[in-house]
Amino acid sequence: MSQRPVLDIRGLTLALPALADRPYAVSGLDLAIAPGELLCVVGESGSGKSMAAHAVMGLLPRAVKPVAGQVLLNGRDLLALDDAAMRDVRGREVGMIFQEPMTSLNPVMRVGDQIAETLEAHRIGDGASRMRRAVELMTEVGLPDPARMARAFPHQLSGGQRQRVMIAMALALQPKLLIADEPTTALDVTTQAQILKLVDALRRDHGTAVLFITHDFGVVAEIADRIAVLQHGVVVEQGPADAVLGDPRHDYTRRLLAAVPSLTPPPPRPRAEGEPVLSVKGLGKIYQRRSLFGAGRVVQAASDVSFSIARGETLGLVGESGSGKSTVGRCCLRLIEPDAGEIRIDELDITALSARAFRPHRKRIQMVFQDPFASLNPRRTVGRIIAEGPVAQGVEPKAALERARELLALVGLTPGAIDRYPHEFSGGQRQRIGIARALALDPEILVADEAVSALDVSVQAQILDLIQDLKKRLGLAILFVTHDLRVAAQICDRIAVMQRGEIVEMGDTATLFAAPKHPYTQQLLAAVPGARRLKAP
Amino acid sequence: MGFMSRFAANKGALVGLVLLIALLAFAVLGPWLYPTSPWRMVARPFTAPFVTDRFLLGTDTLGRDVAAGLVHGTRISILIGFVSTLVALLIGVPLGALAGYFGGWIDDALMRITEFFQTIPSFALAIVLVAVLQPSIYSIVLAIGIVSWPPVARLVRGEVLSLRTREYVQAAITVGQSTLRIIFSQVLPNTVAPIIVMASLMVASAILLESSLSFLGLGDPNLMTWGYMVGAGRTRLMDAWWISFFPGVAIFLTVLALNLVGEGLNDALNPRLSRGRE
Amino acid sequence: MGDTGTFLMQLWKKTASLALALALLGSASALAQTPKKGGVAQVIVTPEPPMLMQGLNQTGPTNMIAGNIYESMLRFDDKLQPMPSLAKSWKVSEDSKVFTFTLQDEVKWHDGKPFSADDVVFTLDKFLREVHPRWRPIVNNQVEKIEKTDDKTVVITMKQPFGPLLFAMEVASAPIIPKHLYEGTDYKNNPNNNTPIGTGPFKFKEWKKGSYIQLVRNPDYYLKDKPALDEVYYPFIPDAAARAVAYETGKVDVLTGGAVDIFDVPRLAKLPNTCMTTKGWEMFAPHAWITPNVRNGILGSKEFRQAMMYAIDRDFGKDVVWNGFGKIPTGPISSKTKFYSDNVKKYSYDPKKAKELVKASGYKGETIKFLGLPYGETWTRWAEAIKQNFADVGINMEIVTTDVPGWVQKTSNWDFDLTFNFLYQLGDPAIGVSRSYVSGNIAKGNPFGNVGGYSNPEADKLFADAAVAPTPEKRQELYTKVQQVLAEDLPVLWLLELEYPTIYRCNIKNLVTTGIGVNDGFRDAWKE
Amino acid sequence: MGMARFLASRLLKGVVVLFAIAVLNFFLIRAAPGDPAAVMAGEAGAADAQFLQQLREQFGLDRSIPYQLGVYLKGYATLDLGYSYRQQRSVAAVVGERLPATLLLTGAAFIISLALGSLLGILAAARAGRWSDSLITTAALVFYATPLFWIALMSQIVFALKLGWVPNVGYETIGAHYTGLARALDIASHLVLPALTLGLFFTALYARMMRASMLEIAGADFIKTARAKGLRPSVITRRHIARNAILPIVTLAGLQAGQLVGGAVLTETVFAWPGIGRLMFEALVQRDYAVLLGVFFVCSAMVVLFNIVTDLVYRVADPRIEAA
Repeated sequence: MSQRPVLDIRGLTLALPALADRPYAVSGLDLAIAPGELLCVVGESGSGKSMAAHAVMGLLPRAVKPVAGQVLLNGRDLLALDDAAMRDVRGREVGMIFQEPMTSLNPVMRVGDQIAETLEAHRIGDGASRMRRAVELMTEVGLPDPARMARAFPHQLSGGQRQRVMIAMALALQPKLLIADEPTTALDVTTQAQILKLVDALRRDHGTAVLFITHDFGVVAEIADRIAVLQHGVVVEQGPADAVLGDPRHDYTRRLLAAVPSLTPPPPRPRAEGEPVLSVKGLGKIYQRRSLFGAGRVVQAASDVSFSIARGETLGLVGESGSGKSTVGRCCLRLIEPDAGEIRIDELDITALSARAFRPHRKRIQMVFQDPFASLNPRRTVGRIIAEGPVAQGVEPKAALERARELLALVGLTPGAIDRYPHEFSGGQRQRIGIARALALDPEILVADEAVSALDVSVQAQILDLIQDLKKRLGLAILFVTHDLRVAAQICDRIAVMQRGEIVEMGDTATLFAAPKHPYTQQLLAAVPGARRLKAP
Repeated sequence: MGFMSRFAANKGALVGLVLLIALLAFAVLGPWLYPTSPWRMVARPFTAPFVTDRFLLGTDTLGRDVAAGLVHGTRISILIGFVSTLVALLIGVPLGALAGYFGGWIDDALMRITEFFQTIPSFALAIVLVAVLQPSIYSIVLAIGIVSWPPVARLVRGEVLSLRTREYVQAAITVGQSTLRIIFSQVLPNTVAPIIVMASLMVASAILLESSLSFLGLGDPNLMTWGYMVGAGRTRLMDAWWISFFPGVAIFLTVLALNLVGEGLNDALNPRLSRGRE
Repeated sequence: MGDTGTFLMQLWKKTASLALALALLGSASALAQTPKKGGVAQVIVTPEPPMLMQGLNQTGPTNMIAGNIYESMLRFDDKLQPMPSLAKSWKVSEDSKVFTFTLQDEVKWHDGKPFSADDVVFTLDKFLREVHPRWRPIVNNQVEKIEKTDDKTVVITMKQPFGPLLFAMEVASAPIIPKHLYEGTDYKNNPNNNTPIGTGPFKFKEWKKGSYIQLVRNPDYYLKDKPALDEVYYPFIPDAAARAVAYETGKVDVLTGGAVDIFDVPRLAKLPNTCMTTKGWEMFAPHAWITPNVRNGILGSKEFRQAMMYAIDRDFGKDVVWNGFGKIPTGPISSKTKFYSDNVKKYSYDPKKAKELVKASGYKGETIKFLGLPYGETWTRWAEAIKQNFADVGINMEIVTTDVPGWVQKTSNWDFDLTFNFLYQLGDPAIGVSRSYVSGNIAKGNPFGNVGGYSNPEADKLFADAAVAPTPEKRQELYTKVQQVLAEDLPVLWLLELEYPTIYRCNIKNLVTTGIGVNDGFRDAWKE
Repeated sequence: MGMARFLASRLLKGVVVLFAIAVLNFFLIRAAPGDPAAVMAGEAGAADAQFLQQLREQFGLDRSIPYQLGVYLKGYATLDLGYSYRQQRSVAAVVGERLPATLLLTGAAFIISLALGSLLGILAAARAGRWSDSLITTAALVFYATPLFWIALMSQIVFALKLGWVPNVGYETIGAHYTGLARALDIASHLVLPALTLGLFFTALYARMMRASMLEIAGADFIKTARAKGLRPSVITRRHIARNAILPIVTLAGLQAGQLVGGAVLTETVFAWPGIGRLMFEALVQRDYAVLLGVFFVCSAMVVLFNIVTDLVYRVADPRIEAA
């Protein structure tokens, strides 16, 4: 390290409250960041990476206490500062941006005022000059029409714009250190690319040191100068980005890297060109806000969407948030009633059936949901959750429970899990339960709606393997809805790209990735982080 | 942390629970402690409290034992509190669940009705209902139930509205469960926690409401309730304070206990506070 | 806490009794003084009256206030002897058939118009005949004609001897109203009803609904030195406890009968400069009883009614529930009313005898519903006490409560088993007593008729004869007989001759001087 | 939705609700036993069939129920609240005379409770876990749990009788005939006890809610943002936490402000306050249908009105509403 580090964390140990699952959030943490350097702290959920960042800022939850070590900012130990001195450090010497741009801004305060507030907190300038500075900052972070936008409230901004506001706020006093805690996780891939670019540019322009917390190796590969890999509160590997990515030393790092899906699709698998089992024709869905007087706002969530899937085939439906991909997925199960078009399972037009008449046919098409926490009823045992479907379709409860045992084994869980409640399982295990539930009805079609998006990368890889395996064994047709192009590349046979309710491009995965035709597809692919440095495993 | 330990971590809630258990004990053991009717005129009127052992809390205007009235009143007040809350729940929960689950015009219609009942000043409505139906324990319970269900309906509707979009409810739809079954097995069980919290506070308000009605002379004339005792003794506050003081304290303690327990339940059951985030 | 409380209370009692002694000293020396002009009185009347037009409304509160605005032919002293009012003098013919009233000179209505015999004839013959439920039966059944012989003389001729007529000349029964404002109008919707115009010592000034009524001195009153007070205010305070506090804080000067809880009276009476009297109710002599609905099963049994009478501890009712006020009655006629006799069957508290009679009556334990009287806490307490009395002898009674309209509805439609009632005697049994017992008065719609349904031809005849008997001796004989019959039969269970204490500041003099007390008391009252 | 359109839609809804309430009230009140004629007869201490018949004719009670309902609704459609035969005045006059007192009482109670309640809630939340928090929360709980009429009686005895600080009952000093400032002060002194009594419960309620709301908002992400800026805790509490925490209180307070008008029955009775709560109770006991219906209508109209005002305030206070 050539220069004296801006931030130098030495032997930091954070104690967790007595009832937590481990004694320390982080222990013996050593990190250092030089001016203008970007250090990525990467780890899976629960690794303690966020706690470390909060400790620097002095924003630890009350229950978490630093018990050993130092946090030296330009040589001064922040842990030794009193409240007032620490307050002065915040905003002035260290800026911070958070994961959720939706909730990280005060909803009832104009964004200009919120930026100016950083200046006010450190008694810089007067009202007018602060406002001028806020507008300047907004210009600098690339917000359009900053003078007008300064008067806007957070809800009037898009997610990316809000994150830019957060950055403007954090950089208002040109702090020497910027802490970014998963700043792009909640953003779409194209927006993420822009924000990453912005962070990169700013630290180059101002020589700001950046502590960047993330779980996403794509992002790491895109932006990091150096990398620290955190596992269970301990740094297992630390070094220059190229070294860690190219030649991981620690087993855990290797495993993590191996789990990151490659953007290069595997060679096309041979598959039977059978009759399509699910065919969608001219599907349309319009969301309209009802109001007493006249029409409200209209959102075209799906417009003239057509595709079909054959047995044993996986069709990926990719797009950014609001593209309508989830709407289309849910329309196929009539969780959302489409306004136009038809959906056929084999020859059966399910849109023509009444809700009651469709019920017996529901077993043919099943769904795996995104959120492993929200998709299982917390008040029912795993066995009942899985058996519910067969019971509803007329199977004897006893037989259904027996079958549930087999299914649990099929998805890689012990049959003993049957009497336990969902909260006793980890996220990955829950997703397996969710899959078991979907399979309980022996469906022909599976709709997977962002089925692996909420999972840590290593778990994600396992679930993807499971889905692949099941597809092969059971000959399922899968509609795989995802925003993650890496995942799509690995699992889908064909891919349909959606934008603003329409399919803009559809084709074989390999072809589409190799030679995207539509500009939007090109834009999406270009925005995937880490393409440069992350090689196929 | 489990439910019990979270509840126990709240000192106020524990105090409330102890109080409540004591009250319930009084309610259960009442007839054993004071086997004769609390309406019996057993001693000289206006016997001061803490003077004789037999009438620890003194006697009232007619020479009735205040302590006996208090103990028997516990049963009635608690009974009225719980039953009228039950009535409110029986009206409010199904309405709220239907409105929240089905949405659309059903929601609109049911919410208009709820709004309608919220627009009539509730205490005034309770008074009129009791006057119309003539004061009796049934009319009082019904009146309290009728004026207190709208918040229940709103709460349940809100909960159901958010639960309806939960993925496990969607999952239940996709496996073909019937709507009624989904409401009863997937949705309602998950609204139990906030309903319990609200109900505990409603029992408290019902007891207060009953005492206010009794105070206005709209109580059941054959039942010894705390509100009746306060109302009957209020003109003698100056020289026979104990007649209405003790029942007043009883109301206060009960309402306090229920509120403390309600808060404790809220803390212990509220998933927002207990679900940790990284 | 108990100790401190007791100590404070003792201290309080001592102070109060000392003050009372001082007050008594002061009032003794005041007797000889002459009335002093000026001053304001604040008088609690409860509840707020519906209106002040006394010809159209005779509720208690209306009478208490409007009796100082309107006047009638006669006033009555506390022995119920007639005194001049608008009639300067009067003459009753030997056979009690012709009544001649000579009017006061120089009486003016509050609007300045002169008062004359025309007003009296209009009021008695036209106005009250149409609207007054008590005057109507008298004028329709007994009166032959009402005529003016000159501007200052009115003659009423009866169809048969009817001595009680004089008692009907009391202000609530026959207030004289101005002909020039009411003749030819729709009486009940006459706009003047809201701004009453009378001849009385006080004029109506203002009525802030929900707050107070203000009366001011009538400067043109025909008695030149009266009234003494400048203003009388009637503040309305709906809560009994708050009324007591208002008196204690000195906000008000007079608590009329029923204004405070009867339990609170002794304490208030002990306050400094406070006087208390139970006089001023002689004309009304309110008589309280339980009406059994004799149509309903066991209640038709005389034994059972007697059993109830023995079971009720009436002394407890008087001494505890009514705090010692009142007198235990022996029969239908109050001891304060003419033609009272105590030579009747007596009932003392005797649970043993009651139990025997209950058994003898064939009572099977059926629940008897007692319709409470919605006129305040005391009645509720009384019902509770009686319920216990009944429980002691094995009678199951359940209390049913309702509000005033509910009570009137149920009572007048005979929808009850037992209910309280109390009626004014109005000076003469022919006016105020017989109405509750004669079978001719069994008709739905009237809560003050014979609602229990008691029917005895012997009693009917005795009441009818007694009303028109030519001499007082003859009347007494007949009334004694009917009291004996009723005391045996118990058509109702007489509980108490009610007494309503009036509490007032001792420096208000001459407040209660007549048989209707504060109702017309401010003509003569003055403030020291 | 634009403001004007929003208002129009809310007013229309309000009118529909009021109309429905008017019909319900009509039948509810008719279901009560007895009628105004019976009351008058009962009060007069004498009655006969002719007397009752006269009264019923006078009150229009001899007409058929549908006819009476028609007359009533027709009147309401033209904002004519009818005529009280008992009081011999129009209902509008009867209610209008009482309304100012109630608005004064409830307005004062409302302002006291909202201001004091939120303030105490903020204080308690800012000092969460410390003794001042315990003191405030305990006091709030005590007042929340104590029956209102009990406080009313006690306050009369303590502050009016024993200490003699303020008058115990009434709206003004009767017979004093003050004018101008003296009258205002006189009314204010009479207002103290009832307004505090009525306000105390709501103060407690708002304090509790405000505290809870504050603590919830304190856990929001944007509070972390504010802390990361280096803002002082007091500024964070005031500008970020309290500003957001007050929003649910505003909604609730608005809902209750309307209810207060009709809910002051007890307070008005115990303090002899000449408002419409008491008028309602009296009219009920007298079966003065027209007045009772009028009071109910006015109270419901108040609720509707306050709800609209609340929504308007909310739209101003919370910029998110416009978009949602």
